[in-house]
Amino acid sequence: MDLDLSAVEPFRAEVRGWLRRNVPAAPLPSLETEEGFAAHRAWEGTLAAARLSVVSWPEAYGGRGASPLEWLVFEEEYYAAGAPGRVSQNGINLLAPTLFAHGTPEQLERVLPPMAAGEVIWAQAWSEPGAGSDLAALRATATRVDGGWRLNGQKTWSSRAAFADRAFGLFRSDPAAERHRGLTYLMFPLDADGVTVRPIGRLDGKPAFAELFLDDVFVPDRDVIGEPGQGWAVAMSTAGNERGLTLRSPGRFLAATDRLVALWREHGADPLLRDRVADVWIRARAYRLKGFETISRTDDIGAEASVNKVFWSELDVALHETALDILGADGELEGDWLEGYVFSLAGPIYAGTNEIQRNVIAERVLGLPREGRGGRQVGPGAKRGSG
Amino acid sequence: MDLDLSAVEPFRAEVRGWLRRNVPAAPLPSLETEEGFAAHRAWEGTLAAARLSVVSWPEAYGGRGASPLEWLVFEEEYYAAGAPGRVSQNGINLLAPTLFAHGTPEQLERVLPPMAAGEVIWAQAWSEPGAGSDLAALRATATRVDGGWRLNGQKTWSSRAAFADRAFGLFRSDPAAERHRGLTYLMFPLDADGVTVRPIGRLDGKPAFAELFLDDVFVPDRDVIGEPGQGWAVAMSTAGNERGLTLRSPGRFLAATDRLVALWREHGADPLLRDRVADVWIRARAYRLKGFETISRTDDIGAEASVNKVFWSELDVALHETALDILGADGELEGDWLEGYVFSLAGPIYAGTNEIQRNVIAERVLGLPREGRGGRQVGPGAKRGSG
Amino acid sequence: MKFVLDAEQRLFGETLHKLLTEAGTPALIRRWAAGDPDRTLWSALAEAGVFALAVPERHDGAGPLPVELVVAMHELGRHAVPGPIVETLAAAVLIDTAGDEELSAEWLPRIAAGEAVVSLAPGPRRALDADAADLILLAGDEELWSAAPDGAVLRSLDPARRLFPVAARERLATGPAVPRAAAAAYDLGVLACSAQLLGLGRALLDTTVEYARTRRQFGRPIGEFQAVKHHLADALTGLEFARPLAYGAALSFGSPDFPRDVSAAKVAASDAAYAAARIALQVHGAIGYTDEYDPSLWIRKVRALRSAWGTPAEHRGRVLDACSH
Amino acid sequence: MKFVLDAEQRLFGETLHKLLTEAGTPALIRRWAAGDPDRTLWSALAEAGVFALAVPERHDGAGPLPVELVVAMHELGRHAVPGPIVETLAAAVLIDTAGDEELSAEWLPRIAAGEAVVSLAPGPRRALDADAADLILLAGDEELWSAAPDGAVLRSLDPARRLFPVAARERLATGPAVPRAAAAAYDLGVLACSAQLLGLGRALLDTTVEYARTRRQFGRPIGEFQAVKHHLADALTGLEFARPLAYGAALSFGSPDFPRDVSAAKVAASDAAYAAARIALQVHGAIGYTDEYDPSLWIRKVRALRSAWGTPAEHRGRVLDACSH
Repeated sequence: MDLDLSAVEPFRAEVRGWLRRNVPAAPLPSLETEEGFAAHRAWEGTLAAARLSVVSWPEAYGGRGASPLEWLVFEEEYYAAGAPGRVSQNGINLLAPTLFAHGTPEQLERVLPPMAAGEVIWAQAWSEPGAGSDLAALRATATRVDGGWRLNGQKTWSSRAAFADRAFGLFRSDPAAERHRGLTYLMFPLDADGVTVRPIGRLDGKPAFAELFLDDVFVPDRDVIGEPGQGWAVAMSTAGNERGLTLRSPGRFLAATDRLVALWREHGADPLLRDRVADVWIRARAYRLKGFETISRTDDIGAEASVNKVFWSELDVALHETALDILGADGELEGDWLEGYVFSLAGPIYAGTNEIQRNVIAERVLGLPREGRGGRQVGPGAKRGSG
Repeated sequence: MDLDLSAVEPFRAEVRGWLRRNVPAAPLPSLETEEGFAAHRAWEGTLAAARLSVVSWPEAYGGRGASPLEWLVFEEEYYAAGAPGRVSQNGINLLAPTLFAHGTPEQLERVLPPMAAGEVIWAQAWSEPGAGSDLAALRATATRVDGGWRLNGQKTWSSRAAFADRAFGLFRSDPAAERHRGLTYLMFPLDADGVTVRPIGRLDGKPAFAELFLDDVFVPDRDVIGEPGQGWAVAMSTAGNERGLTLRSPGRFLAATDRLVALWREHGADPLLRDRVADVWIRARAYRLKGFETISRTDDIGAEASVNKVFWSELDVALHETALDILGADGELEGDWLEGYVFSLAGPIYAGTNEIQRNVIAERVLGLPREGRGGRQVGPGAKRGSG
Repeated sequence: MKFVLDAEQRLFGETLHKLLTEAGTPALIRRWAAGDPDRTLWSALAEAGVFALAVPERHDGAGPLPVELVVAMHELGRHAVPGPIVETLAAAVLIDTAGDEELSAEWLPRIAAGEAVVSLAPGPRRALDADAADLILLAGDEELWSAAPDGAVLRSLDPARRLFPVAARERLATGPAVPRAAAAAYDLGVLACSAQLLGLGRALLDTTVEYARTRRQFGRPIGEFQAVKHHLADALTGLEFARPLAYGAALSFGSPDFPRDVSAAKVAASDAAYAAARIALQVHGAIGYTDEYDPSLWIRKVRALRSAWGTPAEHRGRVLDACSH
Repeated sequence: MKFVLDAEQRLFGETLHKLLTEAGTPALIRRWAAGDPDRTLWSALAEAGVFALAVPERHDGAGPLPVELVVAMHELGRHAVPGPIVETLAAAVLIDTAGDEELSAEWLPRIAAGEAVVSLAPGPRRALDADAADLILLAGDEELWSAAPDGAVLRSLDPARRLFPVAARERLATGPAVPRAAAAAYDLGVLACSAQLLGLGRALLDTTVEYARTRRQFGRPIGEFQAVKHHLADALTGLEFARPLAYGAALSFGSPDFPRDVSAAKVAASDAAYAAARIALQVHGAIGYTDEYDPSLWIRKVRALRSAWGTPAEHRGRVLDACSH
């Protein structure tokens, strides 16, 4: 057992140096606005030019074949430098792992390089109005046609879809099958004929997600991932990634915690708030060390990923609630902390509500019995799968 | 709407004056010890001699016919004076209300005056090893015999039974009936033939409750309360009392909160703990005002009693956890605050766990649907009904 | 002692609830947020007697009636009514208590009649809806000033809360009565804001219970799940115990305990309403997180009001300071 | 970088777990609490190498091995082993670091061999099991003293924690090395106590999960109820994230971050273990509240250790003081 990071220090130094030279001096506009989206897309191109947009991918697709530890270090440096949010994260964190596991060589070569370069920004299309937490209840269809599929139906809570280029999601390809069966995993362009994108404002009014109305949208066979009808199994590899470290790397919280401690000191280091600030610091550090533990393990962490999801999402809320309380009467005013707070509130809801995660922990990690009935015991309605 | 207490000020002044003259200067030994039990029994006699042991009862049974408001005022003064804990409370708060609702005149006259005088101390005998939260699952039997009943079986978590004189509880009188049916409410002496009392130490080792083993214990018909077989309905009137105000009057928390604020100041008024102390003060005051609201209402509070139970039990734990944190490294040492802490930990468990209370609140106050199955949805295993 | 609302008080609340239900506040809130401070509802509230509650009879009011004020603000909170209502009520107390007869005669009858929208800056030098107000008050140490907007609007998480930096313009009164009046106005504003928070929290609880009854996932209403039930039971418990603190504080109006009691009420109301808002968001899932879903307006207002009229920490400090003997 | 235990470290933990399972600690704890500080288990632990972990090789030890020390204390916590074990380990560090060769030669080999039970007073002048110790250490500003019991036993919520007031007896060493040694001993004690708390919490979680699987109410195992599931999931989450802090702190032994890191570990371990204890009590119901049910010994020890070796507030202060630049 050791925490010897000396082998990755040269990589850390390179990343840090590059970021110091390249991170924009002034923050980019919010990526949930049209202007900000364009600026963040351009930033992805800048990152890609330095082969820093997808460090853990193979070189062939724009990465560096970085180890998980190098990726964690990259993330620490990235957020410590105050670099822009990652507008490509849905593609990089959700779609790409699925493609690595189930994609054809042709798909990998066609899809990944433009994703790495920020040329194609991806949105997820999981949830439907009647299928939030209960993803298996989805009803949007993919109908077999010559050379491909026709998509019909409605998707919702599609993060970034207001401005993104393409989307991926699950569709019911066998209308007779129920629940997890008969689903197919497909990719489709958001500017295709038959696609209508209706932006939805989140809590602070910014169009952070959208509804997608699909009316006979044609998708060629080459845009099916994995076998038709096997979409549920294909998607589950993505879900594991979401709940593990990739969705929220420790670096994000370490940097935010440093800012929180600084904010607390700037506002007089109020002893009334000291213990909450200390707890955030301790929890962020615990999350960092847990990350090192996770990448040191050789076994599959499986359902333990749910423990991570509950932890980081509650840490993020606590961190931002503490910041707003430090700001006092100014806490309600527009600004970075308020935007971070609003963003944090989605954490316990999406990618599987924390109620569902706690069921998973109890049943699959602790081995408690399922309810003595057909269905799984789960929590409140919510979307899943947005980034 | 008013909070005009002037009409009860003379009563308050009388109680306060009497307590100032009569409350023992040194605290009595813990009532969970044999010596302390005897001292507390004697104190009940002193109270009774001043007609202050059961102020809300009719004069005929030793009370003063005090109004609910007077009772609240009595409790405020009683705890503010630091008067001894009430060793008779199981009888006064649980059995007596049941007798007033369902007892015969003969029972009232026979049972209540010695209870008021502290001559007979009552223990409850609700729970069984297989019937804690799920009280309807109980199995101890009452078998019809000439002139009465024979009790057999085992009861447990019988508060105060280590030193008490008599007990009351539910027994299955119709072996063919299931769950809430076929139960009978009975009183029996703890020194009767066939009764074995095994004291059980609580968390701090004090024998605060006991197991009762019943082997052909004879109970005459006159000690059945209500109709045989109707025990469940008879007992429910007691349950309502438990969850409402009588089990934990606001006066108890007001006095404890004053001591907490004083403790906090004596220890330097640490700002790190200020908000927790303030919250306890605010919650104790809220509980007082809620009490005034409850007695002002003319309708039955019904399931809303569960809201009170959850509130006071969590307040009591928070109050004592705060006190122990003020004491710091001394918090683990024997003393009044530690004893209060141990006592408070039972609050969320007994008289129906807080998980069950939350189900009751959700289903019967808020109108949320029950689980779509036969059984009620409830919480973890626990005893109920001790005081 | 009878610590429940009487029939008349209950009727007053029901009347306001009906009026506001018919007015359809969500559309009004969105228009207000967009910069259209329509006064139709303001006039209707005045007609129902809301503003008169803080104005004495000799200036055409009916006040002070703090219990009725809590009743009214609870209903206004329940409907998330936009605008500087708490500010106008507090301003009435400020003007009345400052003791300048001319000022009182000029403004109090207009406030009671709903003809004057008044704002003020209770904490930082920021006033709500300053661009829409007929008068903005700023209380200095011994001086009362009128003020004017002094900068662009500051956007709040609650889009209907349009805050403006303000600067003093004209001196209206001086003397030791001014700080006393400012303190009295502050305490009344805190009480009104507490009641508003309770109404907001109650509305969120009711909406969420209804949603949990009807929204189905995994083949059944999500309200059947124990986790949802317990969340909602906790929200109810918080609100049920915060309410008596608000009414108790109203009844101590005029006594030395009033500042302590309104602070206790504000802490409990903020915590209970905020807990209800977080639970509403969690039970609704993504829909509750959207701008276009009406209850999100309530959720945002709760978070904003939590630190308006004094932060919870400030009020906890006031509570303990007051019981220091 | 490989931040998981290696095979040898895991085997060490498993060996201790087996040894302690066979020893049957609940009976030992009750005897210890009754005033019978039997040393059989102490010797067995020494033979397994526990005390050598804090003693350097030149004094017949194998240390310092802070990671293995966390492994060992986790298992000792899991079995709620009574006695001044943390104190003896910390005392070894104190004696070694104080630099008095004679003192070291006298005591360290005996500590490693399990022949010396040593206590000390990390906070107030109170030492655990002072009546059973061969040596009691008391560190003053620049002076190290031996001490002796100075009053009757103070009863703790954990009946196996027998605390005694102590008074200085004989000066053992002087000089600036003493406070440094005392600080090093304190930090190591904090780390050991953190690991002990994690083991206690883990044992309570395991016991409670097993209870929830088998205890039936309302016709089914209570572990089917969502409220029970969520309580236990939260307990697991707390413990899962406290563990890496303890091992991370062990790895920073000798670095300037060590005091900060052990404090962070203690805060997280205290909170996680205390949460596990509260949940264990709530899920068990009345049975968990009884003296005679073995897990109640674990519950009581957790509450006592929460404020031993520094309160959570003291450690939070140390954490923030350390990241003040």
